[in-house]
Amino acid sequence: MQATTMAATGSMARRQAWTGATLLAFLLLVAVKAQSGGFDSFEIQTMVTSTLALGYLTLAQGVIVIGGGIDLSVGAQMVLFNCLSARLMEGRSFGTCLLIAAGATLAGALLGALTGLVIARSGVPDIIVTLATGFVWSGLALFVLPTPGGGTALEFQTLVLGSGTEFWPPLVGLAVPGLIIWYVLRRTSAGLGIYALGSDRQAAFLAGVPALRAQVTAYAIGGLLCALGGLAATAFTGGGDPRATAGMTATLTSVAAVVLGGIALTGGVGGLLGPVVAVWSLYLIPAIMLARGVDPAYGEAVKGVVIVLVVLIGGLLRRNGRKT
Amino acid sequence: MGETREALRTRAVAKRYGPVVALRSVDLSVRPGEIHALLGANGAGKSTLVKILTGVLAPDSGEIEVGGRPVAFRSPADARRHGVTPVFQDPALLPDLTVAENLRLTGTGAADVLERLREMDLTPPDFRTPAGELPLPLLRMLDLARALAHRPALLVLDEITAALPSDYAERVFAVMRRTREAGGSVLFITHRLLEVQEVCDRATVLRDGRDVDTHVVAEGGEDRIVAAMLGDKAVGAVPAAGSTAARPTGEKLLEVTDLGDGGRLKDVSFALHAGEVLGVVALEGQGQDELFELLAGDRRAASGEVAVRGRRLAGRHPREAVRHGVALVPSDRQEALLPMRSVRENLALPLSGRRWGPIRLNEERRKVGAVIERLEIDTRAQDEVRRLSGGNQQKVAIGRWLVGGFDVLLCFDLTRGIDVGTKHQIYALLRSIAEDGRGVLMFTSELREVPMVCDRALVMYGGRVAGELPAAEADEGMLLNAAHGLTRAEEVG
Amino acid sequence: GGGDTTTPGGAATGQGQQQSSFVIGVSNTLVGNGWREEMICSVKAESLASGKVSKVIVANRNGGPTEQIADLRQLISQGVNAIIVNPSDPDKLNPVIKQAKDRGIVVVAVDQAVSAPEALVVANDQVAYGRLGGEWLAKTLEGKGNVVEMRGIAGAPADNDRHKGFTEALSKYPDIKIVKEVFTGWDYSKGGQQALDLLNSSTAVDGIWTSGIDYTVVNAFKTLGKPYAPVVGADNNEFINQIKSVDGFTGAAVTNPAAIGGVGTAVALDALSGEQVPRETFLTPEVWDLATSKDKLDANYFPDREATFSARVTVEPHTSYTPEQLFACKGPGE
Amino acid sequence: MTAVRARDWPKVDRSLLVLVGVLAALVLANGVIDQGFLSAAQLRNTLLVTVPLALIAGGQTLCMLTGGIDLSVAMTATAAAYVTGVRAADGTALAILEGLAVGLVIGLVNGVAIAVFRVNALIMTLGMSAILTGLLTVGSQTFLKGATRMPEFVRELGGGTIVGPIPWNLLVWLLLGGLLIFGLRRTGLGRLIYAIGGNRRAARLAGVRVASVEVAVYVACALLAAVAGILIGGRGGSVDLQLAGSYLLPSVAAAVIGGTSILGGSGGYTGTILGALILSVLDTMLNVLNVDEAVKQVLYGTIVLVLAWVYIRTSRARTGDR
Ligand SMILES: Nc1ncnc2c1ncn2[C@@H]1O[C@H](COP(=O)(O)OP(=O)(O)OP(=O)(O)O)[C@@H](O)[C@H]1O
Ligand SMILES: Nc1ncnc2c1ncn2[C@@H]1O[C@H](COP(=O)(O)OP(=O)(O)OP(=O)(O)O)[C@@H](O)[C@H]1O
Ligand SMILES: [Mg+2]
Ligand SMILES: [Mg+2]
Repeated sequence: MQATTMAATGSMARRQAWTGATLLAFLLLVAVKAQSGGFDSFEIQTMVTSTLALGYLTLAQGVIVIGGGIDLSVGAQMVLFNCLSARLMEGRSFGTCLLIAAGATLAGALLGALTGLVIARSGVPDIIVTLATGFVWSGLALFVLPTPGGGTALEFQTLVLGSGTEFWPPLVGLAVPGLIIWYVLRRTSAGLGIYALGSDRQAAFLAGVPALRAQVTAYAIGGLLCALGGLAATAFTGGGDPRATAGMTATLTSVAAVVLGGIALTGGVGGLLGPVVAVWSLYLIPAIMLARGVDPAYGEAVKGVVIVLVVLIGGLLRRNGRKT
Repeated sequence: MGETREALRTRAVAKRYGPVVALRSVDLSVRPGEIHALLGANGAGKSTLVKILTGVLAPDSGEIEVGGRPVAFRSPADARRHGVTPVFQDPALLPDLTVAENLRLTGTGAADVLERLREMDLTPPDFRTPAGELPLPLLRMLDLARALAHRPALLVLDEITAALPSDYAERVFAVMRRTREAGGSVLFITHRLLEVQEVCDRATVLRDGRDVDTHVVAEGGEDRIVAAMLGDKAVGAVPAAGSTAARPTGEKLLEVTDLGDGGRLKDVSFALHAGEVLGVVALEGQGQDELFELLAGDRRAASGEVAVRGRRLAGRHPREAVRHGVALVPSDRQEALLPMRSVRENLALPLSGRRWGPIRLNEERRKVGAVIERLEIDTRAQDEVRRLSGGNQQKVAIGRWLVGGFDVLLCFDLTRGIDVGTKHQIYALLRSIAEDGRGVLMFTSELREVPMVCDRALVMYGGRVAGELPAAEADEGMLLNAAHGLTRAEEVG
Repeated sequence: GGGDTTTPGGAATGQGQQQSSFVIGVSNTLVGNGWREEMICSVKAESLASGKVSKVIVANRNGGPTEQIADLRQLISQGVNAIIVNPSDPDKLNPVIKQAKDRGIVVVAVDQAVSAPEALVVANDQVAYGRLGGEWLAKTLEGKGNVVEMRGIAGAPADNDRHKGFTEALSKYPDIKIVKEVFTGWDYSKGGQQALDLLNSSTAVDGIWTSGIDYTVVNAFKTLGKPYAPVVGADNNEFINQIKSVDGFTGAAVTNPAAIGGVGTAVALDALSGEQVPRETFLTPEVWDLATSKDKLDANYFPDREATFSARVTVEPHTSYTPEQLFACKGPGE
Repeated sequence: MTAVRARDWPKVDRSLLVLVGVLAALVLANGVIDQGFLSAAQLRNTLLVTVPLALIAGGQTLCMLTGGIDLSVAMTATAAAYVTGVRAADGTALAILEGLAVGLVIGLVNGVAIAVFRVNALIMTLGMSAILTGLLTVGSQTFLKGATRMPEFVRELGGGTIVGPIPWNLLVWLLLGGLLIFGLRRTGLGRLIYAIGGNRRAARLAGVRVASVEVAVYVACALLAAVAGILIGGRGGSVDLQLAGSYLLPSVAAAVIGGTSILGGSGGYTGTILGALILSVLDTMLNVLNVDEAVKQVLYGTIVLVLAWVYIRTSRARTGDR
C-alpha cells in the first residue's frame, strides 16, 4: 500500500513536471530579459497584450489536441472574427461593441461545433478538414473585409488591454476563460470525455463516452476561444486585417506552444497552464535577442533551434522519468 | 423450455463485415442465475456476438431480448443501463486517465469499486495512478470490479481469464459464483475448457457463426465441446513431450549466466539446449516479463550475460537477438502485429527487415504460403490483420518466425486466447521445432501445458529461478507450490 | 499612455546629441523577402555612410500589425532615437507611434504610409506605380487589346493603391480590356505558374501588368513556346536583364526602390539633427524600357546579384552611401 | 476455413478509382469552362506544374507513412534551389550536386533528431523551417551572395519540352516516381516504412532498426524536395527565398486526398500522384475562372473537403466499417 501510494505520487509529479519545467524556463527567460533589456510594467504589458490573441488560440488548440484532434484553422478563424468584429464595431458605441463581442463569441462556438460535427460525421481526419476549413474561413474574412480597416470603440480597447501601463486586464481576460475551461475539462464529465476521447478513441467508446458529443464540445470550445482571439486582435490593433498569412503563422505557433506546454499531440495528456506560458516564452526569445543585438535573421534560426531543443530535452526527461 | 423468463435471448442474430460473415445465425439463451459458457474456435464469432449484445455493434438482422423484453442497444452505456455489463476482450480503461477519472467516466462509484476489489481479496491500487501505469492483470480486475459495481443482471466476460495468472482466475470464478448466487447471470467466454467444467452450468458452442450445440456442462464433457467446436476436423495428437531424462543432451543454444536487470530480475542462470522445450512458470510479476524482454534484446542487462551458441549478446536492440537467431513472440498482440497491413506483409516482416532491397517475391510467396497452410491461418480478412479474430492474429505472430527462421523461439504465454484445436496445433508445432534441433523457451500461465509440451520447467519466484524440474514429473500442484516460493531449488534438484 | 516611464538612454538625451551617437531601430514584418532584406541593408548602409549613427537595431520577423506593435514597443524600450518602420498597416500602429513620439523618438514610415500625424512618411507612390505601368502598357498596345492584371496580396494596402492607379490609367483606354485578374501573393513561382495557366487558356492575352512578380511571368512565355507579349514589372534585377537581353521581348520596369530604407534613414537623421523636414516624401517611380532608358537599364543591372535584387540601389539626392556599402550590408560597428 | 493464397499485389483500390473519376470530372469541367484546356499544350502545362508538387508530396507521403510529417519540405526545396542557383558558376553538375547535398544534410538532421533523439516530427520540421529561413536570409547577404540564375541545363529540365506534350521534368518524375512506387511496394525498405507507421514497437521487436529506416525516410523526403526545388527554380529561371513556400500545404493535402493516413501505416504513392494532379487541375481551374480571391479560397477549401470525404466514403464502403 505504501509502495503504491509512492508510485502514484511519483506519477503525479511526473505529470506536473512538464508544466513545472515550462514555468521554470519561462522564469529564466524573464530573468535574462530583465537583465539585458529591462522588464518593467511597460514590457509586461507589451508581452501580455501582444500575445493575448495567440494565447487564446493556444488554449483553443490545447483543448482540441487534448481531445485527440488538431485544428489547422485556428489562425484563419481568428482572422475571420477579427475582420467580422472590426467591420461591425466600426463607429459603434461601447455597448454595441460589447453586444457584437458576445455575438461573435457565440458564433465562434457554433462554427467550432460545426467543424467538430463535420469531422465526427464525415470520418475525414481532423487535419484535412481543418486545412480545408482554414481556406474557407480565410476566404470569408476577405469577403467580410476586403482590405485592412474597420474599427472599434476606444472603451472596448481599454477594457481588453487596460490603460496606461496596466497589464492586469489582459491577464485576467486570459485567465478567466482559461480557468473556466480548465474547470470544464478537469471537473465535468464533458471535459473528462474530451480527455478520454484523446486518450483512446475505441476504449472511450467502450466506456460509454458519447464520442460525437465530446468531439463537438472540444471543437466548440476551440471555436469560442478563436473568436476571443479575433476580438483580442481587434482590440489590440483597433481594426481588422484579412491577410491569411498572419493566420497561418499563428496556427503553427499555437501548435508549437501546445507541444512545448506539455500537451501530447497524440491526445489525452496535458493541462492548459503550460501552453500559455509557452506562448509567453516564445514571445520572449526574439525580444531577448533584440535586446542583445543579435542579427534578427539569425534570430529566426535561433528560435527554431530553441524550440527543437526544448522539446528534445523535455522528451529525454520524460523518457527517463518513465523508466524509473 | 421457456417456463422462466430468460435473462438473455437472441434469435437468428447475424452480422457481416463487408465480405466476411462473422455471424450467420445465432440463437442463444441465458437463464437467470446461470453461468453460461460461450465457446468456439478462433474466429467463430464470439467477440462479435458480445459486441452486439453490449451495444458496440448493431446486428444486421435478428432479435435480442433482455429479461423478456426486446432491446436494441445504441451504445455500451445504453446496454449498461439495461443491466447488461461487459468486460471486453481488450482492456477498456483509458491509459492516460487516472483510475478515479476512469471510474468517473462511467459514472461508477469509487467506494463501490474499492469494495468489490476487497471482496476479491485484492489490494486496490492508488486511484490517482494513470491506468496505463498499472499491470495488465490488475487492469483486467479493475475492469471487472467496475462492471460489478453496476450490479449487472447479465455480466458478459469475454476471455477475461486469458490474461490472468491462475490465482487471479480463481478470484474471477468466485465472483461468477457469487453473481449466480445473487440471482444474476454470467455469459463467460473462454478457451480453457477446464474452466468450463469448473464453473459453468450450461454451454453454447459456436462454429462458423452458428450455434451448433447447447448443453448442460455436467452432462457433456470436454469431448462433446471439442467435437462441436471443430466439426469434422479432429484434434491433432500432440507428440509425447520429450524424453523422461532429467538432463538434456543437445548442444547449449542459449546460456544465461547471473542475469539481472537492476530491478526485479536477479541472478538468473540457466541453459537451453538444442532439441528442447524449456518451460518457465511463475505467478504474476515474478520477473518473467523482464527475463523475456532481456533475452529478446529489448531491455539492457545490468549484470550477467546471455550467450547464443557461445556468442555473447550485448542486448542493445532486438535486431541483435534476431540476427543471432533468437526470436520473441510477445504475449500482447498489440506488440506483435502491424494491424493495418496484410497477413502476408505481417508474416514476411523478418524477411523485409533483413534486406532493404527488392523483395524476392517467389521466395516470399512460397514461405508465406507454406506457413499459412501449416498454421491453417484463416485468411478471409487477410488484407488487414486487425480484422482477423484474436486467435488467428496470434498465429500470424508465431508464423512470422517460421517464415523468418530462428534457432531459439521465446514464447510468452503463446496460447493465451487460443482455441483447443489451435492449441494442439501449436503444441505440435513447438515439439517439431524442438525435434529439428532448435530450442523453445516458453512462459505459460496455463500450468497444464507444461507436462504436455515441455521437457523441463524452470520455476521463477521473486526474480530468481527458484527451481527446476523435469516436465514429466511436473504436475500442477507441484508447480504451483514452487511458483509460490514454497519449494526451494535444492529440494527439487 | 505609457509615456510616464523613462528608459535609460532614451530620448531625453536624444535631441542634443553629438555626432555618431544615434541609435536607429528598424521594424519589418516580412522575413526572407529579398526586397525587404535589401531595404534593411540600405538603412544600415545609410547609417554607416552618414557617420552619425552608433548602432542599428533590427526587429525583423514574420507577422502582422500585432507583431509589429510589439516590436515597436521593444524598440522603444531599447532606447532608440529613431525608428524606421515598414508598416504592416496604415492605421493600426498609430497608438504606438504616438507613444514613441511622446518619448522624443523620430518615427519614419517607409515604403508604405501610416496615418499617424506624428510620423514622417517616406514612400514610393504606389498609385503612381500602378498608373505609370498601366499607361506604358496601354501605349505599347496602341490603345487596344486584352490585358491581364497580376496583383499582389489580397488586402495589402500597396496592392490596393497599385490596383487603383492601374485601373485609373486604363479607364482612359476603352478598347483595352482587363480579361483576367489574379493574386500572385507576391510569390514568384506561384505567379509563374499562374501565368502558365492563363497563357494556356483560350483567352488571347496581349499584355500583362504585374505588381512586381515579373521575371517568372516572362519565363512562362518561353516555357510555353508562345510569342512574347509586353510585360510590366518592377526594377527586379532579373527582369531588367530580360528587358535588356531577351530577343523579341518588350517590357518596362517601374521602379520601386528598396533603397527607400536609406532615404527614410536620411530623413530621420535630418530630423534628429534639428532640420526642418517635410512630413511626407514621395518618390515618384520611374519607368525604364529599352527604347527610352537604355542607360538606366545598363547602369542598374547587377549580374552578380540575386534575381529579386531591387536594382535601383541609390536614390539621389537622398542617399549618400555607395553601392558597395549597400552590398556589404553592414551597419556601424558591425 | 480454407486458406486463401497470399496475393502479390493488393486488390485495385476502389477509392483510387474514385479519385481517377474526380480527376476526370475536374478535367471535363475545366474543358467546359475553357476550351483551351483540352489540348496537348494544356496537358503539358498540367504535367509541368504537377511534377514538382508530386515530388514534394512523394516525400511527404513517405514521412506520413511512418507516422511523421515534414513541414520543412518547402524551405528545403527553396534552400536546395537557392544553392544551385548561386553556385551555377561552379558548373552545372557541381551546382546541382551542391543543391542535393543541402537536401541530404537537412534530411539527415531532421531524421536523426526525429528517429534517434525522438523529437516530435512536427516540431522538429517546423523548427528546421525556421532555421532554414534564418540561414538563407543571412546567407543571401553573406555566404550565399550572388546571382541566382539557374544553369541552362536546369532551366531546360524544369521548363523545357522533350516532344509534344512531354516536358523534361516528367522524365525526372517518371524515374523518381517509379522508384517510389516500386520501392514502397516491392522492397524491404518499403515494407519497413509501412511497418513502422503501423506499429513501431512491433517492428522493433521483429528486429527492425526503426531509427535507420526513419532517417532514410527523412533523407529521401528532403532529397525529393531538393529535386523539386531545383525543378521549380529551373521553370522560373531564377530563384528567390520564397521559391517553394506555396508548396507546403498542398504537399500534405495531396497525400491525404490520395488516401495516406496522417497516422501512418496505410496509403501509398499512387494515391498521392492522383491527389497532386487533382490539386493542380483545381488550381488551374480557379486561375482561369475569373472569380474573386475570396470566392476562390472558399471554393478551394470546400472542394478539398468534399474530395477527402468522398475518398473516405468509398474506402469505407469497401471494408464495411461503420
Ligand atoms: N489559462 C490559464 N490561466 C491562468 N491559470 C490557469 C490557466 N489554466 C490553468 N490554470 C491554473 O494552473 C493550474 C494548473 O493547470 P493544469 O491545467 O496544468 O492542471 P491539471 O494538470 O489539469 O490539474 P489536475 O492534475 O489537478 O487535474 C490550475 O490549477 C489552474 O488554476
Ligand atoms: N472489424 C472487422 N472487420 C472485418 N472482419 C472482422 C472484423 N472483426 C472480426 N472480423 C471477422 O469476423 C470473424 C469473427 O471474429 P470474432 O472476433 O467474433 O471471433 P472470436 O470468436 O471472438 O475469435 P477469438 O476466439 O479468436 O477471439 C473472424 O473471421 C474475423 O476475422
Ligand atoms: Mg497537468
Ligand atoms: Mg474474440
